[in-house]
Amino acid sequence: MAQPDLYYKDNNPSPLQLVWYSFRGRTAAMFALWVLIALLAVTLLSPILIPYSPAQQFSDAISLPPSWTQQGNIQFMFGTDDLGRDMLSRMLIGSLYSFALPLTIVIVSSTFGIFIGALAGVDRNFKYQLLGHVFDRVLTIPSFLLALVIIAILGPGLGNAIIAITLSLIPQFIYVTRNAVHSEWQKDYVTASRLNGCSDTYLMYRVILPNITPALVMQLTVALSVAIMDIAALSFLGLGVQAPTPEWGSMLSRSLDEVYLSPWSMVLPGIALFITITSINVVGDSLRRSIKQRMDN
Amino acid sequence: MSQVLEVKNLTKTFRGRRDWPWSPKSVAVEPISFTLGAGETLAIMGETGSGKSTLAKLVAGVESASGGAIYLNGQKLYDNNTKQRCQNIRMIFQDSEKSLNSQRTIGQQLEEPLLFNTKMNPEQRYHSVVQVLRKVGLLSEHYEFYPHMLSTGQKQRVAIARAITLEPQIIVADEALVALDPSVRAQIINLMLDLQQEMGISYIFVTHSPQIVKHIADKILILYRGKMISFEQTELLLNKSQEPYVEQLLHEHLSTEHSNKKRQKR
Amino acid sequence: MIKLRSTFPVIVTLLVTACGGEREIPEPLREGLVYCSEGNPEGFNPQLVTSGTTVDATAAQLYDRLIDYDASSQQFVPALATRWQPLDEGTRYRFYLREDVSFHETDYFSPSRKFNADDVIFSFNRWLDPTSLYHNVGGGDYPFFTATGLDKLIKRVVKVDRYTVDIILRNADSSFLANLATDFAVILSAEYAGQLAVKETPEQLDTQPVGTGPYRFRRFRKDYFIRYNRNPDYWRQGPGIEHLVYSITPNANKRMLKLVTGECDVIPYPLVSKLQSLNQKQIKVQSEVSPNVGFWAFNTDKEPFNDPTVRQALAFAINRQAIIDAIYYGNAELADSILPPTSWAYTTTSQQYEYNPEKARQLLDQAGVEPGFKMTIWAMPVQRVYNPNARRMAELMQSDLAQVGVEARIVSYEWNSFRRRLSRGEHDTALVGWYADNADPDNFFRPLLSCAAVSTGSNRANWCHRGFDQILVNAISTTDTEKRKQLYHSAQQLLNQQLPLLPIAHSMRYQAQQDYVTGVELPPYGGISFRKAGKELQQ
Amino acid sequence: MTRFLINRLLYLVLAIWLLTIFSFCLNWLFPGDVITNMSGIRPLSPNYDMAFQLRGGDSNLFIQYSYYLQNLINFDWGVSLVSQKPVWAEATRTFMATFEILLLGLLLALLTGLPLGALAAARYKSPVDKVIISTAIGGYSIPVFWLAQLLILLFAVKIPWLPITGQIDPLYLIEPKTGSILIDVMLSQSEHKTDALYNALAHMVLPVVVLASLPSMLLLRMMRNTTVEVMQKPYVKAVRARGLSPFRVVTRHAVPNAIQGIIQQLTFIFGLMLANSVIVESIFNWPGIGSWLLKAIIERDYPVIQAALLILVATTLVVNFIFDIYRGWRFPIVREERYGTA
Repeated sequence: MAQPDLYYKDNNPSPLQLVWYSFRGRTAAMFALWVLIALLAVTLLSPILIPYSPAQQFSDAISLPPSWTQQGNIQFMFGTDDLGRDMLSRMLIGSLYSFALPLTIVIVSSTFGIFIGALAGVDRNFKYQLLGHVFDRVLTIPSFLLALVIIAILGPGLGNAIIAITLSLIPQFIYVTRNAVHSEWQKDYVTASRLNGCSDTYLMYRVILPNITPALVMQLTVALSVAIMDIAALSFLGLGVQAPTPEWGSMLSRSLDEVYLSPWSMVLPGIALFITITSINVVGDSLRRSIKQRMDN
Repeated sequence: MSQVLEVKNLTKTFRGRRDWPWSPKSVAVEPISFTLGAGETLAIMGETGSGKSTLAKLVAGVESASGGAIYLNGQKLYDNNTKQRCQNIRMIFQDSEKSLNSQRTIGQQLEEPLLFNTKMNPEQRYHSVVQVLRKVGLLSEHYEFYPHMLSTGQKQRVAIARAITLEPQIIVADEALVALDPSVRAQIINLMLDLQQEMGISYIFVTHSPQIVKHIADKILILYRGKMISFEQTELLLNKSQEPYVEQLLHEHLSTEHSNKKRQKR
Repeated sequence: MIKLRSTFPVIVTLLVTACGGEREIPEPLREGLVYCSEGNPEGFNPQLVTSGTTVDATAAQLYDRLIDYDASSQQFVPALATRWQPLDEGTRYRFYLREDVSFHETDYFSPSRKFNADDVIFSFNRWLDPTSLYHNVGGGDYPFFTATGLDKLIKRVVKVDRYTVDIILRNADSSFLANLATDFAVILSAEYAGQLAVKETPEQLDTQPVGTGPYRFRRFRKDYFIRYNRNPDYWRQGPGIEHLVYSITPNANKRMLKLVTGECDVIPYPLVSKLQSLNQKQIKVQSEVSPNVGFWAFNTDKEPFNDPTVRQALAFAINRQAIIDAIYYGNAELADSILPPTSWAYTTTSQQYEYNPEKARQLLDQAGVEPGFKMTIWAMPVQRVYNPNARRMAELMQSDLAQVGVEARIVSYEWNSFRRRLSRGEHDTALVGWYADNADPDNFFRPLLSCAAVSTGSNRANWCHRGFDQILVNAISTTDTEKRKQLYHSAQQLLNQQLPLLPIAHSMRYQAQQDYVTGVELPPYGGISFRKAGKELQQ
Repeated sequence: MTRFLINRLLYLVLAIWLLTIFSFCLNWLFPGDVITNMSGIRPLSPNYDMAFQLRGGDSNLFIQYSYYLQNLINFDWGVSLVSQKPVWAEATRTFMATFEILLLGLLLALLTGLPLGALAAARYKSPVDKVIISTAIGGYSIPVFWLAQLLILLFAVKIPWLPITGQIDPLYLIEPKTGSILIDVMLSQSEHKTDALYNALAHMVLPVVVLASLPSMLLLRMMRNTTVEVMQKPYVKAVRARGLSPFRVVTRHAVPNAIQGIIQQLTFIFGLMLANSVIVESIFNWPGIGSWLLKAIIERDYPVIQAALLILVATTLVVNFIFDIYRGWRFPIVREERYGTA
């Protein structure tokens, strides 16, 4: 080789990688991320992990405190509820409804939302503009209210709550994607690629998408914490997951009945929700800061 | 000499965003006709808002014309036929920084035109890109680089590399040199002139720097509020034009630069 | 910033004074009493309902009856009638009415005359006479009277003179006086009804009530409160408080918390074991033995619940002892008949439905009910003495049923919609219960299981059995206690075998109150009476 | 500005018009009789025929819609299926009750969030800042219903200081005229106004605190971030070098800069609070529009569901419009921004 190898090939991190390096440098963020990964693992494995069926009632162990207290029994690590059901099993199965379900909802709604948003971002017809403006107005309605509107029409129930939350999250994704695509579309690099003769799909997925990924990931974390909160809130209000199903929100709602006899029945699902949502928020927040840091440099 | 490019009565009208549907459309470019021969350099000049950028974009195919036609080697160009246009007319943007996709490597971006306009296999594409990179004075290692790792001058070279990848007949450069500092600018101009000699490319420069125009342009086209007021050989225009607007355009830059220096000295 | 700094202390002082423990109790709070009731009343006329929440809210507070039942002496005592006598071998009762009793004076009605025979005639004809003007106002259903057969029993009500009324019966009936002393046989104002009829707003009679009782109606806001104030012209010893407020709190635990925070003076159906664990010294708990039964009714109109085998199978599937432990905290007795053991007509039954999932499954197979069969359990949303938490009970049963391959879904609505839908027979099975209105065992059978009660909607099993009805009719038309006992025993055996409903528990009745509250009575056969209520606050 | 105002107003009217169409369509989406869904009068009621006439039951959809709009504008919103009481009267009362705690909650959020955010920024990267900012992230993640329950547990069972349900002790005999309890107390003829007022305030503490918690954390974070950004600016550094205390810098330079962002956030925050008010009201038995809607959903009381949804959504739209206009008026750049994108 005539030319000296001045640069190391391995040392060519892409901007997305740079964001990740910056993210990786944040202790709290990484901790939260690991919490989420652990949570996901536990959630997926919960059907195997549970010591008992969440519906099984131990009539000789009603309202038993968690194992680390004086009266606790190691047989029931998190204690039992007022019907003698194992709290640990209920919490584990609850994670399917409170964590895995929102995750699925977010994935589904983001797929729809990003797809529609990308279409809307490219098209610049007058009617889209008008729709866009009306849409902006609709977006000022928080997703929880939208979900309530849909529940009000469909009636309470788990299936309807899932539909309601999915539908209520889609507009946010459409909005974010549309705006991101729209603003990217104006930029010279897109024009340049267009003049290169790139097809529309190539433009969308290879040219624009990498540039709006950070915005979309941010929106995903926001949507996930919103979805978790919404499904818990709906269940808490009795509009979502129905009573004996162990969802954290519905467990919380009935725990008020037990609060003097078994405070842990209120504390445990609450803490689980709190940790989940905090982790997601910390990850989202750190991500935003990493992206911002990247932009500033 | 045969004409590579022939522009006939090209027009562009806009509807401003702030206007109501019933307000009259504003005209950006009034019917303009001109021709360009192979290996020639045309400079388009005019004050800010005179429509010179729009004209360049119309020719390059960034925007579609409201009326008129463009002929390339006597063949009419259609808006929907991007392939035909992009193989023959390429564009260099005002800001090389913004015209490069920050999320993709230089190589990937330079491959794009090859991907869509040729039938090369990946290996051929790679070699072709490396060749072009060398041509504009960059290294093959730059293939793996992301734009943020390059200097401004290097980015401009990448932009040029992209323009010449398909060996076009015409390159439209929209104020492509403004953002560069003088030494780099000189390098780039020399590079472009070298390429012109080597490949026989015709240039359309949109600029308001009379120095560059004098240095490189064969013909000058002057626009005033969307109207073409003159289209002449450079020497002719420089020597005999008496029109104050043209006069001002061709000498303004010098004088403003001059006065700027004065101000800075104080 | 300076502005912000100065507003902070202001807010803090506001908060502190707002909570301020040291303040003297303001007059309105000393003179009033808050009862945290568990649900909305359906209306303000107990004639139209059987629901306990409505009775609790209205019967003893707004109205009087001709006679009252005194539980301590186990006798009927005079109320609006000063004395009465049976004539014509018990087919005619003559009531001598009390003079100088006035109806409520409220902002929507001023009585121009005192209570007299016309009011009695009007009140009885409202439910008795289908041709009377008011009969169809409010739907024309008088479930208690239909279910007890009182509307069939009474032939006519005749005014003898201004203060004497005769009630003529078709035949002698041993439960007649007991039914008259119930919360449902209230006396309304004929004059008020007349005025409303002229104004063409007759339905106001049941929403803006006028009676002769110790309290006057003032305001009702659905889901929030009912306000009463003292009737200053009450004809007997009235309450010691000026205002009585029903603060509507459906959630049992919120009710407990409100008792602890002092927002409630009296609450019904406290969760006793929990209250003890709270160890609040200023809270007193009253308990009463109470004639009630909580049960699981099968809608016998629907497949496959029309099959007694299926009903028995489901009965075997339920672990009722676990329910007693977990839901009633042991403060109830496992029921094997719908009659409580304290009743003189009670008998132990031949077939005990002990918890036996294998047998249940076996019976289900026998009846052709496939595993994976889906059904609904309707759990009432409010707490009643016979069932402190129906929804939770339903959850327990749901898992029991899952053991035998039956998938149960729990259904619940707001109390009044719930009752409405039950009456329409939308349920497969329902967790409800019954609270005796009088001492007669008949009160457990006819309102719950007679054919007549199907149409009035108090027979939640929609069960109509001619043989059973005949036993009840025979039992009611004799006064020979021994013979009645035999008849009721056979009725219980029949029920035990047919099982249109599965009795679950006979519960104690509890009530908790602040220790300064006095005179709140829990009549054994009635709702709750604030007639003698008062407060003894140390000042 | 005029054009901006007209433009915004047009979009608002358009959105509300679409909302009425949506609400009108709900009558068909709900099960049962359409006229009953609209008016709350059951088919068997003697008034049904009149309601049928008044709502154009036998004419085509467009005429029915015009009747519907007319009734809407005349505040004839039908009666509740459950209580048979006029919906509009109850709607205004519940709305006022909600609005009352919303406003107080917003005020509380501003009064706590902004100073704390400024404080954190002034002590940027100090322990104080870290404590405040981690509390904010944590506080932002607490589900409101859990927070409410914890507070109930604390104030009901451990230290019984505060009442946990309702607007006021019902023994004060305050009639719900406007729905806003403070106004109602003022309007009442009660001899114990001061006591009643204190009592009402005590009842408000818990709902308002719970409602304010989330927006307060949001405002805190946003105030801190904006302020820190401003503090990094060269001119602010210069001012600080001259010896101006961080506190003064914050009040003089950071706060004015942060206001635009805060107003933009307020739209979002208001919507968030409105949504949370549904939960808060149902926990604290606050007779607001949220708990009203919730009960109606559970009882399937269609006229009420419609009215509550209409009001909730229209409120967010109108509030958004107001903040938008204010921003457009106060910060002209906003008006350009909106047109700027092609």
